[in-house]
Amino acid sequence: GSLQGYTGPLESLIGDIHDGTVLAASEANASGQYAHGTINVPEGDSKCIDADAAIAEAERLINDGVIGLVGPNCSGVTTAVINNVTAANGVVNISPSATSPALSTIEDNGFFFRTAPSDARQGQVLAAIAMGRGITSVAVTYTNNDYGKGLADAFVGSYEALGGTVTVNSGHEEGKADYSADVASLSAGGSSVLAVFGYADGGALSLTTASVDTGAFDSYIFADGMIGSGPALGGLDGLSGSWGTAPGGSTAAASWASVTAAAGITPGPYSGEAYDAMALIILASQASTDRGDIQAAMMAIGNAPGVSISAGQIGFGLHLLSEGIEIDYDGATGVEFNDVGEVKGSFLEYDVVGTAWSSIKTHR
Amino acid sequence: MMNTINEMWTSHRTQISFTIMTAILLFVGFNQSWVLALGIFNLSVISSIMALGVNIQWGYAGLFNVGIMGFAALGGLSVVLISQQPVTDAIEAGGFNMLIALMLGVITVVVGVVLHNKKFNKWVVFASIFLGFFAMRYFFADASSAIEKVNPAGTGYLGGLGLPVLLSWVVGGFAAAGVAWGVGKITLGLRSDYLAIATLGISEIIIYVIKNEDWLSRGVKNVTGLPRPVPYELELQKTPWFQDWAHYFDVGLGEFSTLFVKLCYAGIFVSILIGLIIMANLALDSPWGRKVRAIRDNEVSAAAMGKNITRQHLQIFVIGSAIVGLAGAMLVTYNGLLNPTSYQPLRFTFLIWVMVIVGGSGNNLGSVIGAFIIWFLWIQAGPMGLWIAEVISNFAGEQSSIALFIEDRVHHLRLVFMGAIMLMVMRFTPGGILPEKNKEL
Amino acid sequence: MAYLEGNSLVAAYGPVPILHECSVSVEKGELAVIVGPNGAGKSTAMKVLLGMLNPSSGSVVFDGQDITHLSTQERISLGLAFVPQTNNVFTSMTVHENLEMGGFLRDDDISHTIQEVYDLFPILFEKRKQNAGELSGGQRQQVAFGRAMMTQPTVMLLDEPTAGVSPIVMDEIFSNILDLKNSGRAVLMVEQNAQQALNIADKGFVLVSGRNEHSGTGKELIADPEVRKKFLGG
Amino acid sequence: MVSESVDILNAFALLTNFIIVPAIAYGSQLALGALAVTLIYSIFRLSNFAQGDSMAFGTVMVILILALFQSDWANANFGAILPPYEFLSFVPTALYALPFAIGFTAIYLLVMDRLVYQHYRRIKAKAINMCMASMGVMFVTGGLVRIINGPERMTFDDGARFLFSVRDFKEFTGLTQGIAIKTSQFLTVTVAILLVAFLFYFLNKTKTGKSMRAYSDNEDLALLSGIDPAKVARTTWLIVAAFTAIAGTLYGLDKGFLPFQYHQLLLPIFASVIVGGIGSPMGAIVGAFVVSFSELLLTYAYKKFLIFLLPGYVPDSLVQLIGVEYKYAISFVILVVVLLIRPTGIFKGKVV
Amino acid sequence: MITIKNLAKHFGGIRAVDGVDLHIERGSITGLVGPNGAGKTTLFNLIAGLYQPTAGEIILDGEDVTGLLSHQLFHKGVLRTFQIAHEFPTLSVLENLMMVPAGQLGESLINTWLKRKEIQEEEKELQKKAEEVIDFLSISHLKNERAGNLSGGQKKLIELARTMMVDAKVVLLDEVGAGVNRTLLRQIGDAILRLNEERGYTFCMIEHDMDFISRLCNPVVVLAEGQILTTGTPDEIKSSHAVIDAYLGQGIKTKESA
Ligand SMILES: Nc1ncnc2c1ncn2[C@@H]1O[C@H](COP(=O)(O)OP(=O)(O)OP(=O)(O)O)[C@@H](O)[C@H]1O
Ligand SMILES: Nc1ncnc2c1ncn2[C@@H]1O[C@H](COP(=O)(O)OP(=O)(O)OP(=O)(O)O)[C@@H](O)[C@H]1O
Ligand SMILES: [Mg+2]
Ligand SMILES: [Mg+2]
Repeated sequence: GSLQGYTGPLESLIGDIHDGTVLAASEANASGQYAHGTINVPEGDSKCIDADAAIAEAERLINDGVIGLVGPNCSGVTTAVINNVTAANGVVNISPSATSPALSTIEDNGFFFRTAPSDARQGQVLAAIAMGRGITSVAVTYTNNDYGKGLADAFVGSYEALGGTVTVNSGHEEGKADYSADVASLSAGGSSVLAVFGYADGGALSLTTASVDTGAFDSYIFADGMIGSGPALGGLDGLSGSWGTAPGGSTAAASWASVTAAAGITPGPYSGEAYDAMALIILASQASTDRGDIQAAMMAIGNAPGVSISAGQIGFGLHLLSEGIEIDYDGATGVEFNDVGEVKGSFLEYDVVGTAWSSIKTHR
Repeated sequence: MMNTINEMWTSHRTQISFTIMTAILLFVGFNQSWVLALGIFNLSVISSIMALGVNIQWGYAGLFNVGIMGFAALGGLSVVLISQQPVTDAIEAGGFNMLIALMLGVITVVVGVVLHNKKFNKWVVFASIFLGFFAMRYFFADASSAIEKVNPAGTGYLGGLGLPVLLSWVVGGFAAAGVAWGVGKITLGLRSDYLAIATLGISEIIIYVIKNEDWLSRGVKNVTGLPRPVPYELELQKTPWFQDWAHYFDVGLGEFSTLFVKLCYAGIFVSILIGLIIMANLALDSPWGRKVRAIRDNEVSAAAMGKNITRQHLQIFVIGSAIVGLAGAMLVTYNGLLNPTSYQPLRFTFLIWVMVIVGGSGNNLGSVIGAFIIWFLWIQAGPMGLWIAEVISNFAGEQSSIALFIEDRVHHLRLVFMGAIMLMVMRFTPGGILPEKNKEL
Repeated sequence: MAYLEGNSLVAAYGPVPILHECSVSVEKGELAVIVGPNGAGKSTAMKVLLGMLNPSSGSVVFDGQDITHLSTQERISLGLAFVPQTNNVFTSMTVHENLEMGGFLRDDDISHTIQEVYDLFPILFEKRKQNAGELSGGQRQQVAFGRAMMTQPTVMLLDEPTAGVSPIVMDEIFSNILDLKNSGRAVLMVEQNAQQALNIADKGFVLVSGRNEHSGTGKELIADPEVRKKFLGG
Repeated sequence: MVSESVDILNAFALLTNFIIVPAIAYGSQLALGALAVTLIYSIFRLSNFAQGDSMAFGTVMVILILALFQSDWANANFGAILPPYEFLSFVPTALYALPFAIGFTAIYLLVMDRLVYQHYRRIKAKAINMCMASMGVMFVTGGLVRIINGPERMTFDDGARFLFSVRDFKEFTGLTQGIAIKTSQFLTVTVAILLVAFLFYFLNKTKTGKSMRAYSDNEDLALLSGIDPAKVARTTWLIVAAFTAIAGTLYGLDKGFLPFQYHQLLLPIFASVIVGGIGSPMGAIVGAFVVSFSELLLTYAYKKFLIFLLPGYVPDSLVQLIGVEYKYAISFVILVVVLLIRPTGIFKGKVV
Repeated sequence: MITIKNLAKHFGGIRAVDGVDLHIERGSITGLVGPNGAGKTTLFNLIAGLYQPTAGEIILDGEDVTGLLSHQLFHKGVLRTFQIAHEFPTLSVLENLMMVPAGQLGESLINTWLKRKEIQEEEKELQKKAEEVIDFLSISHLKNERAGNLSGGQKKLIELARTMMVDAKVVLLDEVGAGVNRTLLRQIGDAILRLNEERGYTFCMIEHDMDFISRLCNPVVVLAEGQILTTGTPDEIKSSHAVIDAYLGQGIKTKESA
């Protein structure tokens, strides 16, 4: 099953995530190696911010007999779904994009996994790079939800520990009509660098655009939510000198690029994670579609030892599994779970060159 | 034939509509799943209670409250503050200063009001409030940052009192009532749309406070794992008697535990709903109700007949809001989490309004049926959209461009669907499904 | 066949009929008055003539043409004008705009007619820039009457035009109605000031519970002791 | 001495760049939507919840028309005018498509009126029922917008982006603080002024306009005066369509097109209308500016401004009245306060 | 009973009531006449607390009641009717009357749950009283009709009927006669006289029907342009030239006859 925020504030990101899941499922189907016939992926709409609707949808999907759930996306409803549905019903629930640090410690009975790394780690990475680049004072704006706030907390914590100054640290709401007030008060702190922790086509983009237009900051720091495919922030000019990080940089990335190229889609934020999430469920259910067994198999399949499987090799992986050979799924993002079922993740550092992203370095 | 159906409908609206709704839920139960049906049922009951509160305000008194979301959120916040376990570290870190800050706040307000009432120069009043505010601010800033620094990823807030969760529902009602009283005192002089925007504004303010005052509510980081008035599924699954039962009914343990928990909730919710409806109907069908309807009909004339309009409006505003607060607390308990970002006007204010109007404003049972129908649509419009997409692609061929196009956009079809059905229901039942008797359309 | 007539009208708002086979009519150059107790159906009969309420049986004939199924709008463009009993001014528009709206359908210059109305009711000229909603009860009646005059109708239907106006203005209104009639128009009016109205009327209808109880010339009705006692208050 | 007066200039340049220009632009954007809402309200007694989504619809129509002339639909950037017509690009291309988009929007709104609202007018339903019906229309319109064009963000390639940019300004004046004015901002303000003047003239001076007011005042009496309700409805929706499509497009030019964001515009638009006095065109405009300025002025951190203004003085806090997180809350506080002082809005609006 | 001193009400530049001194005697039936727009209704609205005066004061039984709100004045015994009927449209005719008396047990919310019995008794009493009033106005066939569906004249009767539901000190009647059938109006006049004589009600009434005024009222006060023109017995008023010019007129004239 696929439970995503098709409508609601994240609706515009979901297209890419959806593509990722579909790609994995169709690859498995095309290989003909799946032991239980064709894979069907019923879809549910989590609305991203409507916990009641998300729970109802999750219940519906589970009663439709899905063997596992990919999703939801937003950390808030993810928590609701884990608490109310998946943990209680013993269904594996693997989110491609919920990055809130709080999810690491949730009581999930071992049924919750995620292929997106926790933000706690990214905050440290960003802070270290910033200090390394000699940036000693920044203003921070984050999208006012658990993702943005969590990431900002992590970043500010490590940055200040490293000796940096945060002049202003404030949240912005999604989907508002105007962000010039945010820009005005952020710029008044006097720092010339702004760290933007938000969504590439949400409020953060509007905010960054307004900021660039008024010349409020010289350069910007972006976190994963802001870095996608295509030109940087829709081709906004005036970003040169800015940089950011996003999960990636594993050896697996090349395989993902060729998979998407072959399928003719442009990968977007979290689409690789979504692909991996779906692939993991498929692989883990090769032996048995019992929900409990799937959970038991997840860790073994995601982690070493075993034959490394990268994106585009789902069929091969299925084949190996049916032969009884152990695999280590790396997929599109180099999946490796820690003991609470989260990927550790590595991060790629990007520079904005002209209007394009250019990756320069990997941080593990 | 058409005529007899029509007559049946007009004379037995209530029975017929409730029968149909039950049938639909049973259908969902048999064909999709009982867990889903019960889930829809429970949420519908909670929505009914919220809609009832709104109906009391609008249907009885014509008060256009568009701040439902805020009162529901207050109920939700009460659950956290009453029933969560206290975070001792945080209290040690900043609890004392916070207490001082809050007390200073209260003192400032009281002093301000007293000075104002004693007709002191307004600059004196202003200065004292100003001073009080900064004194409060001083302690407050320290306290809140100290509290928020305590394990921000896990807690970072004060926690609650650790009292029973059912008590928090009552407190939720009272909290909403208290705020409604203050709001009403200030804004009830405003008419219709103006009152609407004022209440809308106040509800936004409440949400912003809950979102941004992390020390109080953990802000956007959500509070999860709230206590329940009913047993936990995982524990049930471990008890032998429960396993026996599941075996006896021949239902999977997981599903059976979920069902059981939902049934327990359903029992609690339904008894509250029935109690409220009985009380509301008794009140409406009495001289009190007559007075209230008269005021709604013509305020100038009611005032000339000696009725105190402002006081009556305030009473109704407070009661309605308290009921919304209660429902808000129930909802948060049911979900087990307080998620401030989920408080969106569309979901918590406008959807409830649609329920009231579709059901028939002024009629308490109407609010119930409205809540059931609209919530059902809200949940099932998605699957219906998917189903339509499937039909189309069967019809036009799996790979035809139209099928692909629809397939791609199917999730937006639900919006169209939801809207279209809503429009249809309203069109064919002017005045609502169960209109108030003697009501102007 | 009269210029405007309603024949055996039966009409209802809900299940119970209000009008039972009620007939009224008026000729060109004639003033007809409808009187009767409160709730007799007088206003209802007017509404049916105007097409604001559809009769379940009976017909409305205007100038030899059956207009029973025409809409209100079409009847207005045929030359009917109506002053309702209540809600008869545009409260949020100025007095002047109210009069302009009266002349909405006319393509010629309406300033002349507006001046006539102002001459007739000087108070309206003083208040021309004030919103009609701020006027006193009697002033509103004058605006309502003036608005109907603006259309220069061939048939004028009036529902209690003198309710709430002072005696002096009542005289003005009645004399204007006589002028209208003398200039060859048909005037049909409901009045509770029945004495005065019947005095100047060419014919009268007494409506009771939606039925024609009496009819005759104005003088005949005044002279009828039963009518006097039951409906004219003396 | 010299540097001091330059610093004062800098201070005001700062204020202009970060507060005045954005607030005026945002205010005008709101005002255009608010005019449509207030017009619909005053004619039909309808609080139109579908306004934000209708604006999105109008903008989608512009996008579709532009897309017809460009193959580059998927790539989200519109309006690059191809040679040999580049001389046309002194205004954003979207404006060329606008008249047609207005036409399509008008058709859509008229269809909705026919399917939905007409019925409620005929049965003389209460205002609230119509208002709920508009919520149904909101869902449908929102769905259609996303079905036609997807939920993703699109940006217009809007010709010359800046009237002058921060760098231009700095070079020209030699100040350290710059001011930027975007073409779209300038356009929005101009159009808003023109449209409000038009609406004012239309409603108060023309016969059609007056008949529309008469209809909204007392429908029965309007009928008795020979006013054609169908025509009033048609005219109203035509004007509304024009306002809606224009408002949507101008907003999109400045801030990009995102259906969810358009939907969310509803709240500030309503706030503007009501604070200004519902039903009053002038009120809609003033209300919009009250909303936009209150957001900016109250949450601005005046530290930098004060440093320029009072040389030698460096405040150790940000000098901010209230955190920017609360900016929407604050603008609502302002609304409530305004309403308490003037209970029917600044321009004495209608009360139902 | 009621003494009004130098009362004024201005709407912007319009002086609707402009310095009125008036004394309403206990037990009298005072008539208030005057041209349209003289300020009669505005004066009533001031006395009944719907408007706040621009200047002046109102004294009721020696107590200054200036600035009290209408519901407070009701409890002090000031009742009024409206020129443009203000019925409660969705209430039945009976309910329109039964809601009037103050201090009903069942008007308190708590009682509606706890004292069902007592409330029922009280309701019976009220209903009996309301039915008497309705009977008297010969509209008993309408008692369960929604007031919104009544005819124009019937609504005016409801206005009057409501004042008969309680014992008032002073009743302000604003053109109860306009639109009411003359035969019925005669009976209403009888009732007013009876209430006045038997129960000592004080009335103050605005009316344009001089016959009605002459039959009931003494004194008659003539208001014009916000000020008092004259005061006197009906006969004095009818023969006053000033009143004839400003208010009564000379009878119907037409263009032809002129
Ligand atoms: N709210 C208002 N705003 C402006 N002017 C008003 C308002 N109410 C009344 N007036 C004006 O005050 C004057 C007195 O009005 P009032 O209603 O008291 O007259 P009246 O003596 O009762 O007349 P009538 O016999 O026609 O009922 C009128 O000229 C009217 O236009
Ligand atoms: N909209 C309505 N719905 C239902 N019944 C109505 C409606 N309007 C009037 N009635 C009823 O129809 C009857 C006749 O009303 P109508 O207004 O025609 O009386 P009328 O003769 O004009 O009386 P009046 O002299 O009091 O104006 C009344 O008994 C009234 O109750
Ligand atoms: Mg009548
Ligand atoms: Mg009057």
